[in-house]
Amino acid sequence: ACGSGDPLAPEDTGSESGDGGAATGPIVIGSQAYYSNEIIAEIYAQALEADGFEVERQFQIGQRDVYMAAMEDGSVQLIPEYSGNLLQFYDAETEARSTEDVAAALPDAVPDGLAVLDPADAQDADSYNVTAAFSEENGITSLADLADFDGTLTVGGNAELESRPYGPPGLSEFYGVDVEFVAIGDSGGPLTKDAIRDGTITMGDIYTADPDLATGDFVTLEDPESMILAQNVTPVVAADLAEAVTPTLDAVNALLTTEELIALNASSVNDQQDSATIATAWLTDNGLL
Amino acid sequence: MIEFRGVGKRFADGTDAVIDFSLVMPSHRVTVLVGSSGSGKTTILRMINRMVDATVGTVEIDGEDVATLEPVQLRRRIGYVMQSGGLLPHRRVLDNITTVPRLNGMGRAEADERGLSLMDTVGLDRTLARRYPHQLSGGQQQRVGVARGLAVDPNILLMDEPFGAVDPIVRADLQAELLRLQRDIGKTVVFVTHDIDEAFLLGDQVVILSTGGVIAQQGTPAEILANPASDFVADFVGADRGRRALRVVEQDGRRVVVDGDGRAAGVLTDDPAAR
Amino acid sequence: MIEFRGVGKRFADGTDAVIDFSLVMPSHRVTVLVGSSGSGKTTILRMINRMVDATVGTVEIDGEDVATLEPVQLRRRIGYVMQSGGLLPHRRVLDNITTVPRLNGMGRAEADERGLSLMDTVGLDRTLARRYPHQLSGGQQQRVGVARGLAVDPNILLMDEPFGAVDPIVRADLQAELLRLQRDIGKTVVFVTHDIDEAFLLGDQVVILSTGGVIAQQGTPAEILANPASDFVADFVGADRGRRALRVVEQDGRRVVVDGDGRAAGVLTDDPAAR
Amino acid sequence: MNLFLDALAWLTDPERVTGPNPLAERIGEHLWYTVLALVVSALIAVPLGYLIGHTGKGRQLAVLGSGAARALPSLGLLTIFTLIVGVGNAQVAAIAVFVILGVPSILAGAYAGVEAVDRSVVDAARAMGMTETQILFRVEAPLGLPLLLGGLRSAALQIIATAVLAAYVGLGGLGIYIQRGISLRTYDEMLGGAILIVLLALIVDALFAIAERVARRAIGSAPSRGRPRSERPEPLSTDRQSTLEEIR
Amino acid sequence: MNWVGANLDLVVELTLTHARLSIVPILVGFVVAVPLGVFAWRFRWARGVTLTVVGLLYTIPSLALFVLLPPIIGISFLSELNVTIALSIYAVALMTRSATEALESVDPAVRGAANAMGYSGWGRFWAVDLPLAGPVLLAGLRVVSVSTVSLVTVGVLVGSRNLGYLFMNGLQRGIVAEIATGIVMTVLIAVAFDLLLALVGRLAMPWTQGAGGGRRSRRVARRIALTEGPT
Ligand SMILES: Nc1ncnc2c1ncn2[C@@H]1O[C@H](COP(=O)(O)OP(=O)(O)OP(=O)(O)O)[C@@H](O)[C@H]1O
Ligand SMILES: Nc1ncnc2c1ncn2[C@@H]1O[C@H](COP(=O)(O)OP(=O)(O)OP(=O)(O)O)[C@@H](O)[C@H]1O
Ligand SMILES: [Mg+2]
Ligand SMILES: [Mg+2]
Repeated sequence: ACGSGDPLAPEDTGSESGDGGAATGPIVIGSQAYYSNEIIAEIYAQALEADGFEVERQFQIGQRDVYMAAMEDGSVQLIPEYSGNLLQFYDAETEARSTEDVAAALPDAVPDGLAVLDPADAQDADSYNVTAAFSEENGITSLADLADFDGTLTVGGNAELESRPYGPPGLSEFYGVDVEFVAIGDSGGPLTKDAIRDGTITMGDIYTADPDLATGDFVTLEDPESMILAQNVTPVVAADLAEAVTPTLDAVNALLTTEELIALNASSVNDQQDSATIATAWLTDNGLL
Repeated sequence: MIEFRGVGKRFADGTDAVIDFSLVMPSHRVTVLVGSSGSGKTTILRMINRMVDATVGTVEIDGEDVATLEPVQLRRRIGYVMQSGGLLPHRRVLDNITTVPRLNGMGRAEADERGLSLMDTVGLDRTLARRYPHQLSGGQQQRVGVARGLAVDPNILLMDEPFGAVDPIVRADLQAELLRLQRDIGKTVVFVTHDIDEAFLLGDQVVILSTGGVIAQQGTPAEILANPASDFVADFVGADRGRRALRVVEQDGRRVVVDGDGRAAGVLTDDPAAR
Repeated sequence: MIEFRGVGKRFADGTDAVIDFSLVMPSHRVTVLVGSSGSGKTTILRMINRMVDATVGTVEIDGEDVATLEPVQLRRRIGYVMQSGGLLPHRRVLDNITTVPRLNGMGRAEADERGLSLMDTVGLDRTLARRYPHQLSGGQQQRVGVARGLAVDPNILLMDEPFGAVDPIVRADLQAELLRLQRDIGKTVVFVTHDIDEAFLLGDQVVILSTGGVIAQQGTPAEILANPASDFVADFVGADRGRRALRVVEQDGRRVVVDGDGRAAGVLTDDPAAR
Repeated sequence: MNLFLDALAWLTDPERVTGPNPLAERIGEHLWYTVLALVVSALIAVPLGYLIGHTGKGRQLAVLGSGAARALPSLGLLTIFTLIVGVGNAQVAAIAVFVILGVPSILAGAYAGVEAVDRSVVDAARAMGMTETQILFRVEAPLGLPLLLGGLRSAALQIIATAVLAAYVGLGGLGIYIQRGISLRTYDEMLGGAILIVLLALIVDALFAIAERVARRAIGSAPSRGRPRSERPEPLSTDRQSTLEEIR
Repeated sequence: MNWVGANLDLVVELTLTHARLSIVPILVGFVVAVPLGVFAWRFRWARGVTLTVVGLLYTIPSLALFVLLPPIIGISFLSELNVTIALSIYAVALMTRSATEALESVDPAVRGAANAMGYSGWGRFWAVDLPLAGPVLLAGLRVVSVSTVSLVTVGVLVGSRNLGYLFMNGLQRGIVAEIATGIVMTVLIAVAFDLLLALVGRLAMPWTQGAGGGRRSRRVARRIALTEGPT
């Protein structure tokens, strides 16, 4: 299932996404290089398999820029996405912020040949987190409070955050806060959390469905200006497949809430289960298998 | 018969290894080229099988100019024994010996048969046939080298200090073996050494070279000893430093021959058959 | 005087290089150890400066057991000349010669002065002092080796085939030079070679060794030639292979001495002063 | 080609001086990790290599150990070390990884250098009454210097190329451009970063090449002529005689 | 360590994939580099250029190469070819130098002897030069093999699925055992390949075995040391 063609000229040359529709060849499901995203992708994959589809897993592709290129050139046909970031990826100027607004804006934003299905309840948004101690000491509970903080603010996150609209540029634009940036490449994982704890960075970008946020070690700063968009889990799919997979994926998404997502993540991080096991268990528990 | 006519060799780096060399090397005889290091012995030898091509002059084998012969073919019919043995370390003894016959297209069975009989000829035990060269002693390796040189039954055998690397006792053995062999097979041998004793022992004709391949003297050993043509030759054969200016003294009732330095050189006997 | 008493050496791998060796090497004389490869010559030599330690027996220098002496100090007062020269390639000639005096704490100026005068002694042009060893000819390198051996003005000079690597003419020169030098300085020299001619030329005392450092015969050259103690010795000195069983034939009006093989060995003269 | 033009444009953009991720800072970090790791590696490998080369013992072990060290994936080591020591000490973890990377080459250079010294020269030095330390430092070390420098050189090149990974644990360096380039699919940035790393490697390589040449000259190195006749290659009209100098 | 037990299938699958991904670059490296090495060795004028170019290739960080290759040669980012080609380039870069060194290690006296026996051109190359270059070639190939197996892991950063997956996944989830497993399995593959190559060498070069066979000439030994050292 290797697509060919120049990735810089993302016209559709992939044979799998050709006119034949769902019946020809397996559906290639991708995932971000992020364990939680992989779990969702695995759930989609198993649900589709249960409904008789043939699927091929192409997980841990990387970040949005890479896997969306793969979606566009047809080498990947389905991937779980996060609605707000996806919208902003194609429309950096968007005004939409709420789950509904984002969902409404998305279909027009994505390129031709791709379709977005209905979002799940579950959100997994970027969020800025500081230690509880820091929050208390400086009376900071919101991004808006940062403007009054005198001292250097250091933000840590994946390298690409530095250029995102909700990264340092957004903090400056929405809250008038200038920050230093440190790239830590574990997607809000243990290194980022460690760095917040030991003061290497003041605040770190951790996804809201991270089970560790429930431990109380961290305070997630509020975002009164809605700089960060709603990030509902939303399947993106090759347009010609959309109709075929919608029933299956809608059924999954209907049950996928943020709490469920946190629980899934916890199974992975705390119980060290692999995504296939987690997905099977969840689908079984929810009567989808 | 090998004939050099006004042969010279200048190497690419400008070294004039051989300047103007003319010599006839008679068939079925041993011609020894002797001279000190760098005198051009090896260069002259290698012009015969075109490992080196003369810059001027001609080298003829039985009247044929070697320059007109295809080098690879030429080499395959001339035996060449090198100082360091030059055995192929990755081939077994027998395969080393039969390399050239095999290159010439001889079948394996026939070549092996010939190789084994050559091992007998040079005094190597047949059980060594499956060994690799590094599993042999220095003297055995030299014998393999000689066997290989003889493998195509060449008319001409070139030997470049073939016994230089072995110790004196083994060396004496190999020399004796070569003399015996030559009595039987009577090849045209060109032998290079820088040991004058070896030259006198083996050579029918001895050619003493000075730098640039200049012939200081040529002749039989006795001729050279009796009449050194120059101080250089006298010096080289040791005549005027006293080593070969001998006289007789009595010691313990035997007549010991001593040289000019008073050192003992041998014992005088009247029996010509003494061995 | 150096005295070996019942000395044996077994190497770590179990080789018995020397089995039971006893010998007195008189002071101010040249003792030559001669024997074929592997007979233990080098091992015996190196026991004197403790490069090898005896497994049994004692080695004494002027009555002092070397085992009681500190090796590093011992070596710094014994000259050692090696076959391959063993010069330090990254040091200039003069620095090579003065290494040991400098190690012993001599000042640079004094050491250099001494080094230059040693270069005269061994017949090396002083202009070569700033060269690196690889910029010298083989013979020159050997001379540097000898100069280095003499640098601390040692009473004892150990020489392990010091002239093995050079060609015969240079070798003869070096031998003559050594004889001259020894007349002047009269060191206690232990000289190792496997060339019986060299042994007879240089040795006041010649010791012929067979495998395991067993003494086959010892004595002056003339004694050994006149009365070889065994077939082995006779074989080694060439007496019974005819090389030293000489007789006289006439050639071109001169009396040429020929050996048992009919090869010319020298020219007979009646004048004892012939050189 | 127009990729390269983009990269050049990116490299020469004033943003590279004034904007986030200034070049000077990232190059500085990259060099710092390289130098630090190289020094630590050398402190470990050179004494060890000299010991192995001088005594002739432990060579087999060194070869095995080097092979194993080379098999260790740097990325895995970096992540596990950082997890263990914490991101606050990521520098320690990164340096440890680079040291593991650098030690085998330097070790091999050190012992090969000592071993390449003609045994008869060492023997002569000992016979002259040099102590073992004197032999090591006055004879073996200087004569083995060119090969040691060769080892240091390849260690440095490997560390420079691998220090790219430092960016994944928050240490910056030139890898940051590549990492960002991958995530954002900004080729100019990625290629620009890669070009910088290659340039850095070339400069370091050239410096070591010069050092090696100087070292060779200082020890008066030349194909030794003092060897016994039997070891001297036959003069061959058709073949060149190779020396190490020609290859390096 | 319960992680390993629970994820045995995954580990096995990744290990097999990893081994498969490593093999092609190693083979390509050998097959391409030997002719290049011969070329550089045979023609003096070509040597400087060839060795400089391959040296330059080796300084490009692997990560950058993984990402730059697709647009340059026009393949998909997700194609397995991406990592395969990039690692093949490294293997060639490493191996070319080794191949040149290997041919240099052949004793000129032996080569001269072969000429004198009447070997010519390619005949001599196949019968004498190449087999005698074997020990150094093998040493080079073993280094290439080990470093390729190790470098494959970096591919995970561009979406290649191999043991490196365990590093990034383990990092995100904070599972040390997962990362450790990845490291151990990578080393095991490298060791297995190395043993295999050593065995092949033994079979293909019987003359290097047995009494005295281990005694390599100084020429060969030094070049093996060089090959084993600077990778
Ligand atoms: N391929 C070559 N290129 C340049 N010079 C050469 C070459 N081969 C030999 N020479 C030089 O030519 C001269 C004669 O060399 P040759 O090898 O014939 O001497 P030789 O008498 O055989 O010496 P030896 O006794 O040392 O073997 C020497 O000065 C040597 O350095
Ligand atoms: N370090 C060692 N370890 C093991 N065996 C050794 C060692 N040195 C020498 N031998 C062995 O001891 C014996 C005597 O060696 P030695 O070097 O003394 O002989 P030699 O008479 O000097 O020979 P050559 O004329 O070849 O120099 C030989 O069998 C040799 O292989
Ligand atoms: Mg010669
Ligand atoms: Mg000896």
